[in-house]
Amino acid sequence: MKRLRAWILPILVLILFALIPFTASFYYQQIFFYIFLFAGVGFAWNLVGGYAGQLSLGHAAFFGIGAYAYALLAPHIGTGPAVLAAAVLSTVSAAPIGLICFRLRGPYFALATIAVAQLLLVLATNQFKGLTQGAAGLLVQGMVPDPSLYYWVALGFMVVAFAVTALLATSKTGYYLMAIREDEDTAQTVTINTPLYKLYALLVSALLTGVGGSIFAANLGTIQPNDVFSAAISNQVVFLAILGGAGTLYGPLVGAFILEFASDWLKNSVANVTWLGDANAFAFFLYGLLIVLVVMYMPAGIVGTVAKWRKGRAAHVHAQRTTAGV
Amino acid sequence: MHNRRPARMLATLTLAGLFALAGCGTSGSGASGGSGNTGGGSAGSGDNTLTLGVITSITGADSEFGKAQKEGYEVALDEINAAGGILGKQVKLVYLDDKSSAQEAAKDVDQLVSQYHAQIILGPYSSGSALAVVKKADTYKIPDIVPTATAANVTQTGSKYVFRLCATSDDYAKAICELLKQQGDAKTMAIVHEDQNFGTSADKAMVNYAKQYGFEVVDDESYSTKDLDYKAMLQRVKQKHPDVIYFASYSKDAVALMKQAQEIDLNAKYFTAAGTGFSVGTFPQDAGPAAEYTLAAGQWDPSAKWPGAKEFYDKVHAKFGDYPSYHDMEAYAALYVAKEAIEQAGAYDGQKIRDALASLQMETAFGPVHFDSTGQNAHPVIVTQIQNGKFVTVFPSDAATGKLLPTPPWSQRK
Amino acid sequence: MFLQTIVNGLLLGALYAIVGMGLSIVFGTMRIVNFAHGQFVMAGMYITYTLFTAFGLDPYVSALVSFVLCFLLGMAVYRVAIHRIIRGPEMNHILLTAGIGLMLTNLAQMVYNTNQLTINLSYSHRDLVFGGLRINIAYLISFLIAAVVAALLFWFIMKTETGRAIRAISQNAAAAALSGIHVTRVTMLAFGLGIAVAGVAGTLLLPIHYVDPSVGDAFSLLAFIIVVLGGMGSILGSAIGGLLIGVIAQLASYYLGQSYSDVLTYVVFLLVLLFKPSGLLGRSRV
Amino acid sequence: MSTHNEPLLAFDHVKKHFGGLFVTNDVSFSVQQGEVLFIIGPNGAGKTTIFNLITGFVTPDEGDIRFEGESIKGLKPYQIARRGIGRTFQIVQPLANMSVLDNVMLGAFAHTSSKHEARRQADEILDLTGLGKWRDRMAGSLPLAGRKRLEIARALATRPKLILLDEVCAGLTPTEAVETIQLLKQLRDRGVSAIGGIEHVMRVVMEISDRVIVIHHGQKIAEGTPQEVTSHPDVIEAYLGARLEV
Amino acid sequence: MLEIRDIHVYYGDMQALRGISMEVRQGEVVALVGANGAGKTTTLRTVSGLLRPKQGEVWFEGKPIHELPPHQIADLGISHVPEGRGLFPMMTVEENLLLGAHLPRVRAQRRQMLTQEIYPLFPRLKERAGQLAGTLSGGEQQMVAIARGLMSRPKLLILDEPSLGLAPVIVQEMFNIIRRVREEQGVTVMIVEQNVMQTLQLADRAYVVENGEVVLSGDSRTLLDDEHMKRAYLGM
Repeated sequence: MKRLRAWILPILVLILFALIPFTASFYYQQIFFYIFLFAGVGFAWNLVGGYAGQLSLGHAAFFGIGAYAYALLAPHIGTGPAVLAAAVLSTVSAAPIGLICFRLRGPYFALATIAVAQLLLVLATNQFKGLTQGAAGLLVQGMVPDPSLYYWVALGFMVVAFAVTALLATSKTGYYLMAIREDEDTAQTVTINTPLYKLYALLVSALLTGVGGSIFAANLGTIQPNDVFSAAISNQVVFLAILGGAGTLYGPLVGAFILEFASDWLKNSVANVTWLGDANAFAFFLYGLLIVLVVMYMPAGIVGTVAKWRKGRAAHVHAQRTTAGV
Repeated sequence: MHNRRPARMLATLTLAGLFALAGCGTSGSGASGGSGNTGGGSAGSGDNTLTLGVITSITGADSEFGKAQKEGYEVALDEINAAGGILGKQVKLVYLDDKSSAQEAAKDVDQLVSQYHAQIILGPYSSGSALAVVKKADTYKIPDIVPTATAANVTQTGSKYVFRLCATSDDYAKAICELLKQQGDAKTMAIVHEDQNFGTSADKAMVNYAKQYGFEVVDDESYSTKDLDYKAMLQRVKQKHPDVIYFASYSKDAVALMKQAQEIDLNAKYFTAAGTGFSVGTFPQDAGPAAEYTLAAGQWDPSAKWPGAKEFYDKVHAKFGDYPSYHDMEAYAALYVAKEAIEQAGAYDGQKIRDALASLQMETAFGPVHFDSTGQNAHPVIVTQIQNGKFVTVFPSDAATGKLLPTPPWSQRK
Repeated sequence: MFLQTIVNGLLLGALYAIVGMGLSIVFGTMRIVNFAHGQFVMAGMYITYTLFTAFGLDPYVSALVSFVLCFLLGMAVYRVAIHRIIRGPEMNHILLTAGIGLMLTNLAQMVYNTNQLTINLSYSHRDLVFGGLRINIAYLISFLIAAVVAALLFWFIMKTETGRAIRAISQNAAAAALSGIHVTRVTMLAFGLGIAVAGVAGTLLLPIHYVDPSVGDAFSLLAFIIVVLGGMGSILGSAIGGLLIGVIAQLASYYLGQSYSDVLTYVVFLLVLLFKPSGLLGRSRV
Repeated sequence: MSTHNEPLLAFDHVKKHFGGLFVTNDVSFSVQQGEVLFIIGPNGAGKTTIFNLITGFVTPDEGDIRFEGESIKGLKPYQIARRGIGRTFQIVQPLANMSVLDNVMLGAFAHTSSKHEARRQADEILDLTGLGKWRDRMAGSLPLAGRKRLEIARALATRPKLILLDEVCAGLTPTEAVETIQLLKQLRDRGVSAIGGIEHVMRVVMEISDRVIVIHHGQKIAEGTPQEVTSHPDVIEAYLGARLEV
Repeated sequence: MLEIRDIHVYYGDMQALRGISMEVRQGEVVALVGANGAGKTTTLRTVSGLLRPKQGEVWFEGKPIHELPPHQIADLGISHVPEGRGLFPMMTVEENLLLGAHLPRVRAQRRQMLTQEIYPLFPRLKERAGQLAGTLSGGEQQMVAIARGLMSRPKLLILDEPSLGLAPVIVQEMFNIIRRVREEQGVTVMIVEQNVMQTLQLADRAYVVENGEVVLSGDSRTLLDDEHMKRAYLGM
């Protein structure tokens, strides 16, 4: 019974999402496309950053590898196999990256992940220009015949990413990852092979992120290193997950929703406020402020805070009952 | 636990307040009117106004050039409306900001089509954004007039809906090679380019043309405009003793490159460049004596022979106080091309406008406009040289306003 | 040419060093993971630019103004935001300061737009020649000022009572408080000092490099690289780390190509993190 | 698999030093199947290091550590845990943001991948350890005694053959300490061997220990039954100072 | 002199002290004994301002101090030598000692104090003045800690487990020093110790803390004979 109830909300939301293309303009479908896409990547990041507590600031590495793998291979091996290849390549690349970065903890881990993503950005721009065309950009073959179908591609991707993370997070693996986040030493004493599980989380995360990158590239139709390997991509994924609630099941979706709509609203309504100088800068200024405020006052994110409040209330009620009983 | 809640509420309030503030600002400026209003979903063609969509870089890394474009559009808009508009309707321009990013540019196309029922797109500024816009416009089957993006691949997507006004990085390279061939004393060449879209495209084009014209590329260097120092790279170039150096640079790096070339005494018979940083109005002042004798391929110059060129220059200067470059002019011309195409189509209809564009033949202050089968306008490229702090057109000979001066070694300059 | 490249590397490295030294105090000593360091460097650049264009103030004079303004800015940022989360997990330091960095970047963009701004000094592109070696005057001045700043910082941290208090807090904050040290105030002071040095770094950079709002991004990572390379908590280490990165960058640029300077910098950084996490002069992190 | 007469755990001439200072200086002892061994020694004497050496958080410089006849020297902590050595920490480290049930389920996952089964096992252990009433509370919100007990419960859930309890009674009231000892007795009856670490010679603890070793300055200074040890002159001198009235 | 009134202290959601009250009179040595984790250290940390009571008050010389930050409490004359010595390991012995007199009230005369009072009391520290504190032996480190605590000329010296991990001979020496300090400088001492026996011999009075509460208190001699004490802490 309780299990069934847990499914009601997600299914309702999913039905709602399925109805959107029939009511919203194509522009808003694209906005939802990005919400779904980045929520999906956010779910992927959440495995490593939220559940396992390893603050990766370099997920653009996998996003970019996925995007380029798809862009380069799709004309030769076809769309489906190219997505598969993107998934495989980003996963494979995550192995050495994980082996290097996971030897470090705390801020050193975060710095190492940034360095890796930056390294790939520089390499894709300069050293591997022959392959990537550098910043001149690659044209990317579409995934689906009609652009409006990308809405469904992204929705499907998000649902899969959610299913995978939810499945992992609520299973033994999820428990293990949370134990690693809370205390690695303790986790080891209960037989958890912490390096292996961290790597496992990263591999799954990279796989999903790589697929996300390939969908991004196909929808955009063209990519250059700065579009997919940039710190902006990494940061966006991290911030939306933290805003929504790192280590919560729905957090990344909530975060993606808020950020994308806020960005759209700011762009269209604030764009001509001349005294602000640069409206986009103002939008990003608010974005920065939002991050600061969330970290200071709501570090558990929106979903996490709501959950805490509810739990707090429940505990409170429970306490009252027990005292009354005594 | 309890004392945290007020703080949390305060945070929420602050945020809400800021958003509200932003909102107020919007309605304020919206009420004051102005051509840039994007508020609301006004129809593409109202009763007596025609709203056209422009994508450019209002913010972000390319905003300097976005601003130049906007000035060009505004001057054209004033002229067109004063002369009766398009198809008898007053024209309104909607500027959508691509935030200097391809992802946003693509979204802008969706927004223009969804909210403004756009049947033609003008813009964007950069080649990176242009590729995404072209891909997107193609799926909607509405034409896109590309005013400024020079990367070759913009017209190589196979789309039938892209029409590029400006010459390409290929044309730049070709013009420089032609000029060098005419001079006849250059054999080796080094290419130095910034590593983003513009520089990489220019590099690709020159590698290709240098081969065709029989110049040996002895060095090919890329750099980032974020680098602090270029001397090590220029030393590498110096060791190869090239006759020609071909730069593809933005503005501040162009200045730094020439000054540092002087510092390390890097000499070449020809310092040439793919426009842009070497063509902007402030380059001669910023680089000072180091700018002298540099040759830059460019699209347009106020001294151009086409009618309206000088007038445009003066109008922009009068209205905005800026010294317009070809970026302004290309935007200006783009709106005129759009006007001509819509009027020839006789209706605000994407397919008809596309067909009109495909067969268009017109004269503009930017020169004659006619698009080939790939959508490329055969715009002539000029080469200017800085002589005594001024841009002098030295190539082709029919457009030349002065003679090419040989470049003395640094040690023999004053 | 090899020698010239080394010299150029050292001159460039001095700039890196001063960028790193500020973070050495903030991160290396006070353990505040400040991802906005580069943005404070940017603030110093804009301050210098504004003073130069508005009042014609020579940048090497405005270094003092940068120092003071960035000092105040740093203390304010510490008091308002960082102070509240300093005892929290390092993840929060990173996110909070990244948010602050974003705010600073975009504040700059709102005020100055995205234009690349620079100043032209009559002497900034001249060289001195010492028997075949060419030394750019702007770089030389920066080098000397960086050396002076490093010496002053070293003296301040090692020999003054406040410096001692800063070290005491970094080694045992609770014991420092029990010794009568006003931990909040001294930490704020140390943070302000680190930011002030970042501001001076900005000033020294401006005659050499343009400023635009995004210029800070690159410096944040660079500063971390230098601090980790030099060793946590060692001002001297950061100075040497900066010089080393400068030399590596120049050698890579000269022998492999400009873009390899970044490649090598990141690779060296990853290698140091992996194989000598304590850095060159730092003690092991046990 | 084990050679006969081989004890469950053999701690064999182990030396470990940090920066010139020996924290474990040539210590040897062993634990037999079903035995409860207590290590006494003042805070800082090196008990925790011994626990860290056995559980793989610290690698010995010299000597060997064998479990069931096989050397476990150099194995990773989780590998050693899998062999059947559980532990609790001196400073209790429950995973604060996970519930009591979750904490114990973590241990149970060592033998099953089914959440359902893990929950069943965890409930069993929660009942055994008397933590059932706190099942859904966040581990971080328990009182000290509860957290200590939770650590034991979590370790038990991994079904250890040997459990190491660092400072098992520290911070507990005498009543709580007695309860904990009762728990230890129950474990011993189930065949789980234990090594406990305490600071003080506490009669209650002595009651259930089969053997006691005394560590001082990283060296073993006495070994024997509780009675033997507490009357050992070196122990009285070194550990309790001049006066000891047992 | 010092009065602790019914303080309740929490670490996050966890309550560590459940209403502790005690007092220290001028010139006394007062000991806090009890098991590890019972709340002794928490009590000391609350007195010196490192922790704040959620409920209850701490008064020192007629002033409430429970809302003051540690450095102000130190300025009032309370010097807390923390558990684990709390040295600055990468600084020299002399720097450590000088920082003990960081407060403006004593800073001016600190060099003089060092040579005239501290070094005579701890001659070994004079030999080690230039050495990094982290490289000293445990006993020497503890001496530095106590000496540093004295540098601020405290009225009340709080010592948290000064004998921790020290050899018996050194412990003896440590206790002698504490005795001398009390006699020669008239400093009031509040001490937490595991070494119950010796501590009770040193102290005038003692409080027994269990699970965040005071369960016994009184004259040291009386406590030594108390049955509960014998059972719980003396292994008898």
